[in-house]
Amino acid sequence: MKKVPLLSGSNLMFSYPGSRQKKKALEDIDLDIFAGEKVGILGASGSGKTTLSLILAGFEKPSSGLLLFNGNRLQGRKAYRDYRLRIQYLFQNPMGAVNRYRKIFEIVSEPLIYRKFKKEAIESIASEMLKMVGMDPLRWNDYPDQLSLGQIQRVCLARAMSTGPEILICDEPFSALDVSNRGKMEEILLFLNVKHGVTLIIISHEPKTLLHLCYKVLVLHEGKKVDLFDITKENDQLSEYTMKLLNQI
Amino acid sequence: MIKVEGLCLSVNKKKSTFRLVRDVNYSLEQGETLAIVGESGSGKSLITYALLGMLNHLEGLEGTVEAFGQKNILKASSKEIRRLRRNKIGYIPQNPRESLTPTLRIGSQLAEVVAAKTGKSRRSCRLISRNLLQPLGFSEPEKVLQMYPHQLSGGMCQRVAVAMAIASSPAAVVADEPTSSLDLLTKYEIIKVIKSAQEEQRFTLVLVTHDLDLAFKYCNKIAVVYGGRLFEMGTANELYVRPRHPYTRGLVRCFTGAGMANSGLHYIPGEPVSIYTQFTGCRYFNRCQMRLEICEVKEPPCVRTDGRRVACWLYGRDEGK
Amino acid sequence: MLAYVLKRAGFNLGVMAVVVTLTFFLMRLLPGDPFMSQRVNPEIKANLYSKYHLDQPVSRQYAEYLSALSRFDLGESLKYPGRTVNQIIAESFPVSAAVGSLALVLSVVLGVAMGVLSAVWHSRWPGRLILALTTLGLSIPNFAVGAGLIYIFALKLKMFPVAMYERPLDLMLPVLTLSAWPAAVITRLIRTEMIEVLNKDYIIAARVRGLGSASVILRHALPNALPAAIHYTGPLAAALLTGSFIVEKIFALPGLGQYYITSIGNRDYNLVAGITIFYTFILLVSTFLADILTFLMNPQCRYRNES
Amino acid sequence: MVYLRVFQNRLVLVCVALIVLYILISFGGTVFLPHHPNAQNLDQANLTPCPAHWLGTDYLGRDLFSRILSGVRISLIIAFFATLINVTVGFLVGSVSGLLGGIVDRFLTGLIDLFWCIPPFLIVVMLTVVLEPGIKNIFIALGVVFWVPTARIIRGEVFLLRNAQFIRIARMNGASYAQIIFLHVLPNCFPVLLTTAIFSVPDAVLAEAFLSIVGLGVTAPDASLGVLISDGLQSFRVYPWQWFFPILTLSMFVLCFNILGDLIHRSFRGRSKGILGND
Repeated sequence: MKKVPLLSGSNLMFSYPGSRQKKKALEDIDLDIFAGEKVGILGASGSGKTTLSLILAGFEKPSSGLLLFNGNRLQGRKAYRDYRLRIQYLFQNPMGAVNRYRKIFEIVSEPLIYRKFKKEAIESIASEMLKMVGMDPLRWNDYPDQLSLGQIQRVCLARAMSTGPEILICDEPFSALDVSNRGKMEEILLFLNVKHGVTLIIISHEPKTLLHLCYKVLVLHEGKKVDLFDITKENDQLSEYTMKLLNQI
Repeated sequence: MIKVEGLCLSVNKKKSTFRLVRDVNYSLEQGETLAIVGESGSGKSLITYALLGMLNHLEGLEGTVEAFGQKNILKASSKEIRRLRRNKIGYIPQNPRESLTPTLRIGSQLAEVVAAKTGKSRRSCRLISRNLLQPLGFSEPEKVLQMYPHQLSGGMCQRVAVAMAIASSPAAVVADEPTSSLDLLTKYEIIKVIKSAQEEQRFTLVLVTHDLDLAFKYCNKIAVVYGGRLFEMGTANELYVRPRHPYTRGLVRCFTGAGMANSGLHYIPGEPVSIYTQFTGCRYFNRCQMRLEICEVKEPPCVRTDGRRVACWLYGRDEGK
Repeated sequence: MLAYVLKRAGFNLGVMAVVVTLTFFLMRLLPGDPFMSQRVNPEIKANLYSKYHLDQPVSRQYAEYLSALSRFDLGESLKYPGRTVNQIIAESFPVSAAVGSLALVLSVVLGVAMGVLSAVWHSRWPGRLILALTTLGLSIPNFAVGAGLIYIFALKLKMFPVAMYERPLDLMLPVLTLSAWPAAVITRLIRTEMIEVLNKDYIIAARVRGLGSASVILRHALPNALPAAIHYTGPLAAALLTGSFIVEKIFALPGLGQYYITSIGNRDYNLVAGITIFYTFILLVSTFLADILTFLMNPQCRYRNES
Repeated sequence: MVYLRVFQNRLVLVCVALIVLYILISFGGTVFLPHHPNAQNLDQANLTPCPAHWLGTDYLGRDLFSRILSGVRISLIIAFFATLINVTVGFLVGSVSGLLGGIVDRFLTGLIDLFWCIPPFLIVVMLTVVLEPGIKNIFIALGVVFWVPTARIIRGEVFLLRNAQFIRIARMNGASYAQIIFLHVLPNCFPVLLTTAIFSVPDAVLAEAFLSIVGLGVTAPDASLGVLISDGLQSFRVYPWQWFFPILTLSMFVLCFNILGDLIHRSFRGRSKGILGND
């Protein structure tokens, strides 16, 4: 029996509304993601990798093409709304992803409030999540301005995980972080994947990070798919562009 | 050629004094390439700003920077500073697009800089600026000169900035994270452009970066900065093979650890300190795994051990007592 | 560019239509009528009404007013018989415009100069002094400035005439009065923007590249700090050119502003509507010009689609 | 946290203290005054300042000091309600327009742009004439004009916020518009709203003074500061104090608010970027 992909896109196209250029932001992207996988999307800026991630996260709808979740087509408001509740997104710039006027603990419990959880449940889940990402309980009542970028990124991760999502999409999760604690973030992400079975989609412009974390890597160049390869296997038919990228390491 | 001794910078804010840069010493010969490596908020940029005379208006600036025939840049008058900037030293900024004036055409900005640096008339500088752009990888320099910064990509803007920096064949070029806002491929292109200009003009290059890859690949000397202090300085090779300071060891392990597929992840526990915190002992104390008792109370001096400088009690114990 | 101009022109036409309609109907809503102060007998009053078509249905009056307006005819004044609104505007506008344009030039020159200086020295005493002066300027309304100037210079020191203006220099007091407030506003706008721009990477880079202070401040920084001030200058120009009621009253200038207020009191429908329309027209034109100027000054707008 | 920092500035404290003083004296002071603000005494018309009448009397022999105090009170009432209308309407229109986008936004921005292009004082003058001058109608007329720039600013802020990542995340997690407005938009717009409110008070006071001078002010026998100034201006060449003291009171009051607004605005904007700025 063939396994049904958790998330699958075929012939995805996207062009930004109102842009006069005829160039499409994305052209003909096919992608299958199975539950529990770690998928990387690699590309330079302007390659459409962020656009693709926004489409996968349901923020944008593809201009044409098919998006399947668990084998069901994503179409219409309701399907999208249900879908959005089962995924989470981690933005590149953690400072922009939190409201500066709310405390850490409030930020983490926010998605649960929207889902009308009970107060005790919210408190226990939020503190569990904050502990998981290694936040010192002394700092739970601090404001984001008082934390380092690395810490805020982990707060965002805690917020994302508080709802128990099936898919976690991370847009350049490490680029704002310092060298010395990138590793910590990577470790937490891998832990989530192994222990909670969260499917990870990681977007990056650095092949190093992706080769390190993911098994499957999609390479984008100017809105087109260049390669999709499994890094555990021998890959001798990679395109020139991919080789150029990988050789820079 | 460049000799920095006892560089300190402190700033008074809200009644307390923050020592942003502490006791930085280094020297460079003509044609060398120094990488100043550090994490965000470590004060690595400030160290190079001192070299450019950008901190001279601040009160809490101490030490001497002897370079380009100037006894002490930190005490130079603004006229002398301007002469240095025009003739001796080039600057490549961090955000290429934001470092060019948005309301002026590339050609007019470039010509103005060239005119200021060479002392020639604006008109003749138009030609010079075209010739400057040619070897930097522009296929149609004429067209670029007619454009505005927002019409160019980040990489192209950075090439223009490189052209401005090397216009007067400077003795040194300071590049402040020249690639941090660029893509992977563009990043290496820009570095190669800078390096080939260096080979041609033999200037000294000071490269501020947080990217160890660049530091190890393109530089022959590396200074590791943490919390406004120079923790370790030596040749790139030595630092890579035998890092001495615990922090350098951690960094090098982070660097070599990544890159191999699913190998053990390495990170240094704790958060990097900002220079805007106050210290008594060693700034790395909280995160250090090899700390001693003395580290908490007294800042380690910068000592020389086999050809490099290290600021750590593990090596400076004898002198400390 | 052309599309932008056309779009704006269309919008401005719409605004004009709304203003014409609003003033027309609001004036009819006013309590009282234009001839109530004259104790005339009903017959004469009826004659007057029919003379100015006020006895016709409002919709009819409106239609006639519009058709006259399309010929740039603003009608006849109800209060000053025999004089058309066009004539009144043609007489009084030059007075207001003369004082206003001098005040405009003065406030822009002063504002830009002080703004740049206070930004360049913003942490030293000259900068702080200018800032304090502008705060003061913003807090003292023009009727206070005008009355104070007259009291000191005209009444006590007798350096200027109180009402008669013969030499151009005599206009100094009203011009100063008019320009005090806008100069303070422009200074602040320029100062705020300029301080921001002076902290931008390209200014720091320009300095480190060895360019002189004059070039950095005037060539690289100032053009980037101007848009907010230009944006403000559009409506300002309209307000100054058409005259300020208060300043004209204090200095006894026979300008447009005076007519406006008295005509409201007199229920002189045609004159109120005419001046309102005239003023709105000038306002729209000057705002439009200011917008086009900002548009042209920003290369990111001009060359948006070419990169 | 941010809000407390504002009060560490001594000048802010001075301004706040002065404003509180204004309010206290104008609302409470009249009770203890020796003269009723509207009591006429033609024998004592146009007196210069003297011990019985600290600031002199006007052309009807009314005590200027008492009249100024009650004038401040009326001006304050007008300014307060005009500001209230301004802030509420401005915030609601701005945030709804910016957040909802689409057709609602088009309609509301069209409305804002239209109001923006009509000269504000024309609207105020026309409205006061049509509604007939009076305290209530003056602040209504001012409110009708003042909300426009506020709505414009708020819409601009909210439009940026709308695409802010934390709001996208909240939307993704199923937050309602009301939740977004009160949990995210309001705290983020509060600094702007507060500065707008503070600056709107002196604007309203000045606008009211303008209306009074034009002859559309508060109806007699009540007198706002504007009416006093207007009366004073009639005879300022002969009795300068009748003009000077009301204007001094008004200017001080406006100055307090302007300085306060400036300081608060600056403390929200934060310090200028780095230590390099001025070299």
